[in-house]
Amino acid sequence: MPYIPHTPEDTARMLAAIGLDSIDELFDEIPPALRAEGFAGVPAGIDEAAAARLMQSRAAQDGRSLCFVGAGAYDHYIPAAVWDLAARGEFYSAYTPYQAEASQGTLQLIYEYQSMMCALTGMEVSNASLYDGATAFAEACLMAVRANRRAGRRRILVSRALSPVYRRVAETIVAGQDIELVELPLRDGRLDPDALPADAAGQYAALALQQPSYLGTLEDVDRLSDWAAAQGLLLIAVCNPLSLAVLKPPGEWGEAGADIACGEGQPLGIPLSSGGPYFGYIVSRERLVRQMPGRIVGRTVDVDGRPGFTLTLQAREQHIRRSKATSNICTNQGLMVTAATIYMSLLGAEGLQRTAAACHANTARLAARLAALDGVRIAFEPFFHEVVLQLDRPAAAVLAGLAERGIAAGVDLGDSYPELGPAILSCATEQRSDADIEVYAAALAEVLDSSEVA
Amino acid sequence: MPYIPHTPEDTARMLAAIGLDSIDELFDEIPPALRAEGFAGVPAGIDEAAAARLMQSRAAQDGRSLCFVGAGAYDHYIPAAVWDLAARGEFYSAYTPYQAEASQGTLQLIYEYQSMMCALTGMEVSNASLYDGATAFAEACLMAVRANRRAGRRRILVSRALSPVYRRVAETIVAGQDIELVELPLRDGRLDPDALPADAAGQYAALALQQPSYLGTLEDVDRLSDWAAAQGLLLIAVCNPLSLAVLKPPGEWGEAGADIACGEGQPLGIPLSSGGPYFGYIVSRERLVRQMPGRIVGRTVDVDGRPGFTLTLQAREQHIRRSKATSNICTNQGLMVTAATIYMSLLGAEGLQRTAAACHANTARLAARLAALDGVRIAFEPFFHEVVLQLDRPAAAVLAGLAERGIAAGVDLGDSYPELGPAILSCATEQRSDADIEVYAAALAEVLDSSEVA
Amino acid sequence: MSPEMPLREDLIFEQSAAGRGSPALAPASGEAPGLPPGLLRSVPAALPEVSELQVVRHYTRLSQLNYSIDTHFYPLGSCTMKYNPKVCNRLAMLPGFLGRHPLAPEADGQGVMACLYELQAMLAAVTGMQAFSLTPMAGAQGEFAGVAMIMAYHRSRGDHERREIIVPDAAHGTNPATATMCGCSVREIPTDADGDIDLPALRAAVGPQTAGIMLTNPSTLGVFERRIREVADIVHEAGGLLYYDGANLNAILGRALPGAMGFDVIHVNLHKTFSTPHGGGGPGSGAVGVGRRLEPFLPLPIVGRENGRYRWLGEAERPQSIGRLSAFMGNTGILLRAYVYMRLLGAEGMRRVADYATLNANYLMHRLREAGFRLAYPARRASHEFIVTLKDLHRETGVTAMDVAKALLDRGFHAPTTYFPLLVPECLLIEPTETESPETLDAFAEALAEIRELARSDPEQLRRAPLSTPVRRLDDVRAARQLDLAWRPAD
Amino acid sequence: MSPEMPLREDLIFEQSAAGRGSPALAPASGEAPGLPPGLLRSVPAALPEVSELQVVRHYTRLSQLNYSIDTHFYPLGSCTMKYNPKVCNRLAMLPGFLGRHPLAPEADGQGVMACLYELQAMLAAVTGMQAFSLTPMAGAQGEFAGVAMIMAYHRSRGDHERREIIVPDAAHGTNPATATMCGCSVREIPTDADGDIDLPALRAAVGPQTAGIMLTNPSTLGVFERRIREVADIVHEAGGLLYYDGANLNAILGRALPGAMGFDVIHVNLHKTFSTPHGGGGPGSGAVGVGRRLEPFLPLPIVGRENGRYRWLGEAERPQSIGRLSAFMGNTGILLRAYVYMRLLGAEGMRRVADYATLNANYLMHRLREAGFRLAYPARRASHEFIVTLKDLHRETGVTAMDVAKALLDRGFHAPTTYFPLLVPECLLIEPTETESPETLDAFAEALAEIRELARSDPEQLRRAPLSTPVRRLDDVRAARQLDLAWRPAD
Ligand SMILES: Cc1ncc(COP(=O)(O)O)c(C=O)c1O
Ligand SMILES: Cc1ncc(COP(=O)(O)O)c(C=O)c1O
Repeated sequence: MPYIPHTPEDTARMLAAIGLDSIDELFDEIPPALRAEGFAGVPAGIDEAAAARLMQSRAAQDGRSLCFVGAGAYDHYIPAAVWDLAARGEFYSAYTPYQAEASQGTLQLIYEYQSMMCALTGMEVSNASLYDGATAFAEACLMAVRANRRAGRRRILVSRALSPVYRRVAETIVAGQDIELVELPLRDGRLDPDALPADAAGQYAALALQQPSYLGTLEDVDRLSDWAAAQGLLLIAVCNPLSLAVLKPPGEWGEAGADIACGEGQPLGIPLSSGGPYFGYIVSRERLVRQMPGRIVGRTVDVDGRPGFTLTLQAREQHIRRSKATSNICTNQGLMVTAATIYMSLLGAEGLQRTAAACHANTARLAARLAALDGVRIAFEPFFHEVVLQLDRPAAAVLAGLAERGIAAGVDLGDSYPELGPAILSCATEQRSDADIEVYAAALAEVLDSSEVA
Repeated sequence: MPYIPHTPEDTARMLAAIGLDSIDELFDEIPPALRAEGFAGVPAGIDEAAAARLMQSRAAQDGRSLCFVGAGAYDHYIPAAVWDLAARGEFYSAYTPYQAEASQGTLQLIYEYQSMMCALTGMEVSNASLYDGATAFAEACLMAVRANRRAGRRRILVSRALSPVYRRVAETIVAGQDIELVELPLRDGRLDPDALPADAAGQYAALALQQPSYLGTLEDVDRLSDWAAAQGLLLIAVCNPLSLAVLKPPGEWGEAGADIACGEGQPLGIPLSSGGPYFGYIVSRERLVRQMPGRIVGRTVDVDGRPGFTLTLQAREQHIRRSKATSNICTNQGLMVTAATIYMSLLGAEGLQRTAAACHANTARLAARLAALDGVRIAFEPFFHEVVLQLDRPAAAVLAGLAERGIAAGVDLGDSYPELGPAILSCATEQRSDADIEVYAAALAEVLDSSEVA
Repeated sequence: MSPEMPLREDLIFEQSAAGRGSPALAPASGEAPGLPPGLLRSVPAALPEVSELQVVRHYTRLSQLNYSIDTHFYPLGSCTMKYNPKVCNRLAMLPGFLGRHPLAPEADGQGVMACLYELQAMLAAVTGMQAFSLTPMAGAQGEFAGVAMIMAYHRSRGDHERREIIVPDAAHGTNPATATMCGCSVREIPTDADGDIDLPALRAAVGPQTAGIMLTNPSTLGVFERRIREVADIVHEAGGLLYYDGANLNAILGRALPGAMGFDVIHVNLHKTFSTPHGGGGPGSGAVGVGRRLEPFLPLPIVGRENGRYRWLGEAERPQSIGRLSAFMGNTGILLRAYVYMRLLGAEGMRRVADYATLNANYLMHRLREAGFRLAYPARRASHEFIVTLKDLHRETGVTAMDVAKALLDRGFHAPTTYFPLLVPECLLIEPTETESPETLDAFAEALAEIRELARSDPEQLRRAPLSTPVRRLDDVRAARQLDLAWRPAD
Repeated sequence: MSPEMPLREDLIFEQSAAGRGSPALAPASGEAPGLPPGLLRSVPAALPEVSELQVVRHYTRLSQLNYSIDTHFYPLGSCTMKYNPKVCNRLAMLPGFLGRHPLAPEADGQGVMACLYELQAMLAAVTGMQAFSLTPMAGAQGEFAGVAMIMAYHRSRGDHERREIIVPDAAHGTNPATATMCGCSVREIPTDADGDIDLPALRAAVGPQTAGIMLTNPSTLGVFERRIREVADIVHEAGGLLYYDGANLNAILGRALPGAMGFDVIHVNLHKTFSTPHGGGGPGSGAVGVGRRLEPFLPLPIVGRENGRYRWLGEAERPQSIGRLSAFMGNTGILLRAYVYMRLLGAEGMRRVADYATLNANYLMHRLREAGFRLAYPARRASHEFIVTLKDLHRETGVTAMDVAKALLDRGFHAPTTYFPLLVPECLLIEPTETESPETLDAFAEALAEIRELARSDPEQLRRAPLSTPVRRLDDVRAARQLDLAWRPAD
């Protein structure tokens, strides 16, 4: 039987020991009316070779286009060692490290991860991961509101340049708790400083920014950070962790730095994988650690005085604090953190910096090359590694034309940013060669020339 | 520097410790005339991502055809667990287990491998592998001659149905030692019993047979084994180990059984991999163990009386016996043995039996389907999982036509067996579906109908 | 390893040397001209600078410090630590799936979408629900989706006063925590001596404030809630809905359908019942299924099918949805693993899961009862797990469930879940799963029996356990008081 | 692990239960009608019947009993245990390469053949030879090919009396064993006190019977043969040819070309210098290179190129070849790994290999000299390896090289090569390789220094080593006398 080791003799011996005649009797506490036998709608089992053939034929249909999409997930090269190590059975098939003595591998790794995230962001404490960047942002909002509990502030100012899908997810998650996200408008693709509410103090729990923004632009983080501090608002920074190898870390924004930073960990060695699993990171100032959601690992000593690692501050968590926990999160994205930790160890600060810089340079090259075409202009500069391209005709049709030519050219901004007119968001990571950029440009020229699009 | 951990400070510190000014000085014992600087003809290094792109583009050109080739290497399904485990760094990056206490993993695994090969072949001792099936056959010939040393017999009778390439390789290897392979002719694709020399006794060291033969046919192994025993010849059996899940093991042939069995281990979980690495197995009767080439693992006890494993009978080997060793082999095919041991554990006797039986059944279906075409006939029956198809026109042109249609249809037997006329050897493993067989049949019909081939 | 050679591994930071690193792993140039200098980082992040060999050796060694399914029996109750077939991992990581950007054109993702579409249908079939959304990324997020849907349903009917969620006292912590996250208040109800819900208490608890109830069945007490239909009737009659926490689905797969018990919404932990790996803490997947009433509220996106093509259904098609729970569509790679697992087992194989999970649990329970252990619910059948209480042993010897757990580590077994559910004192919640052989169960039972003997003869020895692990018992108090949560470079 | 829990794992056979097994892994039916009953197996082979989980757990645990590069420093002299980059493995196992049958049409293998063609050229460049054949499957088979070519060359000139191969007394065992396999007799010549070949002895040895000489340079004594050109002249003038055993190529890569030293034929251990993994004993590759004289005799097949297409060259194109050494073309997958490695390093990276392998060896030699160890060739530079002799220590304390080796295991290091080369008493042949950090070398030197102290203060303790390994010292005599080479089912 697939993955069940029992021989008929085993089964008989075990039933006899229990004193039963059949396996059916094991279920005699289920009321007869509720007993089911098998499933309609589930096919018969197949052998491993057949499953391999099936999945190979499915996978062969996917992922063939040349990728210039970013918008929160990025096509970076992942060194072979990352997943060779992360996929080792001892990491892969372990549970959450509740028994610390039997889980020092996972625990030390998480401690190293926390250390790396603190180093990258310039903050003091990190948890062991959240589900993804969007839920990390939602948790950051909840954390900010909890930190303002006594002040009773349940509204958060959010830049319109912060990922629209992050904002939507956060709204889904915080809605039940009557927390409101208040959008701040943009000018030139960045938060409009003139639109900052003069009376923010006392009204809002936090200001949330994304750097680089969803639109690839760079916010004036020092100034915005100082403004938030002056108004008594916490500052929530949403950052692509890879970009922090080049950009100023949120811990150093303005005079005081951000209070909470969070974002999507996928750029750190996680495959695109059609959307997940990725992982959310969240870091904060030490004074906020008791509001932190999720697991945290601490270093301590054992009875012999030797250093060791263990889950700590568990009184924040659902299995102890139940309805008063900082979050309901239990299972997180551990294996992804394993991969990210290995990735960061392999690349180091310099490797990350070079990767990030190459993404920036490639996107700059892409933008310049495309903007040379009639009907294409760069909307905002400077940008980090994503660029908004405004078009002189409907973006959806252009993207469709490019898709037919094997190019995943970017995201249509029409739904989220209608004010930009027809516009797409494109990205060229370090994986895109000059030849790839040329393919994109030639295809775009062809699409724009053709009668396919009005 | 790729894979070299030294920082400039490390290098300086180390040189200073040694008392040198530069790395160049480390090489001052090399006569100046011999010193070289760099290499012409070697390109500059590339980063890992570039290497991945290069190799992906190379691999994308390969292995796309539908495989009906056998002839010594077979397209079997390999369960995912096999290589997940075999590729673990602790197996993958260890050396030959000279330090037994630090290599119990590899040593116990080899002991298990030896046990499995003995079980499969019905013999008593196995070594830890040879390079491949062909060299294993060569070593078996040398072993037989050594076992006959006192009798001075240096000639071996070999069936013409034994793989032509094995015979060629063996000739290359035994040639220097003035050993001669004497070919025995065939009748109906099998060794012709009437052609067995009446005066073999005292003239030859051994008789060598392949079962199933290179041509897929089945020899009358009991009778041939008894004949060899009666003549005082050793019997060398070359067997596909997978077939032994179904066929009578060489240890049980005739009254006495074979003396040495050997062959290609690739069917036991080793990928086709464009030709290698595979591994050769060799097993024998216990009385011949001191003539066995290569490494052997034995079970013993440690100083505390606990069981443990170690390399044994090393006095046969080159590192001890030097010019008098049983073979020059040192590095063997350890990792392949690791995979094969895991493969056999996963499938068990029943899984191997079912796989072998499915190969037979598929090849029978293939043969019947193809023989229904005009101009195609099955040369010999019964066959195991390879079949000789005789054609009414040149085989090379037919194979080329099939290749153009994406089918690797088999091997042209013209060079090795001109007496068969235009003929090919085809194989359908358990991996070939009925639909695959239909594709082959339809393409063959098309090729035979077309004007491509005379 | 020997006492001189503790199985200890320096932090990767402690192995760092400035200027080391693996340049083959990144592009050659690090120029990023055109970025405003004021926005740049001034000092490189203090990440380790180590060679690839150092990285490989370090994380290989760290991995060896773990207990895991692949190395140890891991009978962690409520966690379903069964074998994760290697092939599921392999096939979910095929290049076409792995390299695809989630926002690439749909035409470029028909393969993965076909798998997800079929997975939605198979999950509906095995739970008896109407429709599924795969987007929740773990059980707790599935719970969130479920309670949010319950709330959205009441709201859609103008029923704004229903803001209370009932949970049994034995419930997993995520249940009450989830209710809070959804803005609900939580009411706990007691369990009776046999582990069933106290029906009078439930009747007393329901009312116009009742949004719903969250249950697992079998419950976290390891027993099947026999009067589940009555529970459903009481809650439904009061206007509330029933949430099924599917963490224990392994116990009844193919034997009973939550949909038939009267549940309105369910989450399924694919990382439990459908054998996707736990990864040392995740990722998982908490796919949610609903009956017809709640279907409009399912979280997005969902895979739809039209004219033989698959496509994502979003806000346009499902305007009443509670919304999105992730930036893309959840843990796709985990979903693919579960899909392969379900296809491998098929209907017949899946039915056997509950059969043998239950057989193993009842057999092990029997062995432990024979060995003198006290069961929390001795009159009941075990489901796929069961509870031993060490209350008596503790009273007699001072040995705690924690001591026993640590002593098991010394004997090559991972410990069961301890101190959960909270209402059973000194408890061990033991879940062997169907993938373990009877030999392993026997060895585990013998180890526990031996430990029990030792508790009587030499309790001090147990209090010192574990002795054979890379570290011995850790100072948790110090960990929480003298926070050391990140390595920092010495100034 | 603790004394109660020896790191011991039952044989997989001992975990077997009749009727268990992994049916998902094989086709459903086992019918093979049409095979003559008399030729069939009557009793199934006694293979283990175990579940997939049992297999995974067993071999995962077994793997953990090994020392390996990925877990330990492994300074095994003559073996070049350097880091094997993971990416080489990954890229050599791409599906197009892995799934291709070796006899599939050439059009279906242009990718792999392009790699092999370029590898032939790169190996020729780094050795200074004319042409390469990649088919030998390990160093020893490369040696066989080399000596067979030498013999074929002499034969082709009618020179049938040249049947003697000269080897230095320090030669690796494969050298004389190979000569015998090729039907040659072996003459050993001595080494002088500085580790160089005794030239007068060589002059006396050569003659009309001389087929050739087999040398490594640097030699297995860890020193560079300084008078190699004179050696070459002596042998060539006597009508013999020179064989270069490339096992030590790591020492001179980019610093000196064997071709320039006067060698006629060379084998290269790709599993040493070019970092393909050793796999617990193999597979390797012993590609052979030749000067122009021997090119016609290269073993087959070889990759050729015509009009931009690659094709196999065989007997038709190379009628004088010594023939074939494998059924197909050798260890292709290993060749691909070496190819990727060479491309990653490039000319510059490869030059650094010898630089840092040599630096590490000389640094470690220096540290050990400082710690009081006696070097076998104290007046010489180390090449990529060097020899410590414990002759004095042994005399003083009774402690042997074996004892020291085992004590190193207890300290988390694999032992160096011991008792080879045979002419240096109580020797340790130490090869750190370029991929190890100075910190590791320092730690190793300190461990050895500590062991040396212990040899004086408490030699008994060293004779008991190792203590921390899964087993302690094994009874080799019993292993050879009471042969137990295979598990057999109890009758
Ligand atoms: C009964 C029960 N409910 C819910 C959960 C939460 O699931 P997850 O950890 O996937 O969020 C768990 C997990 O341990 C559980 O056991
Ligand atoms: C000097 C020397 N020559 C030859 C060989 C043989 O190489 P292989 O083991 O690849 O056959 C070795 C291997 O250890 C060696 O060290």
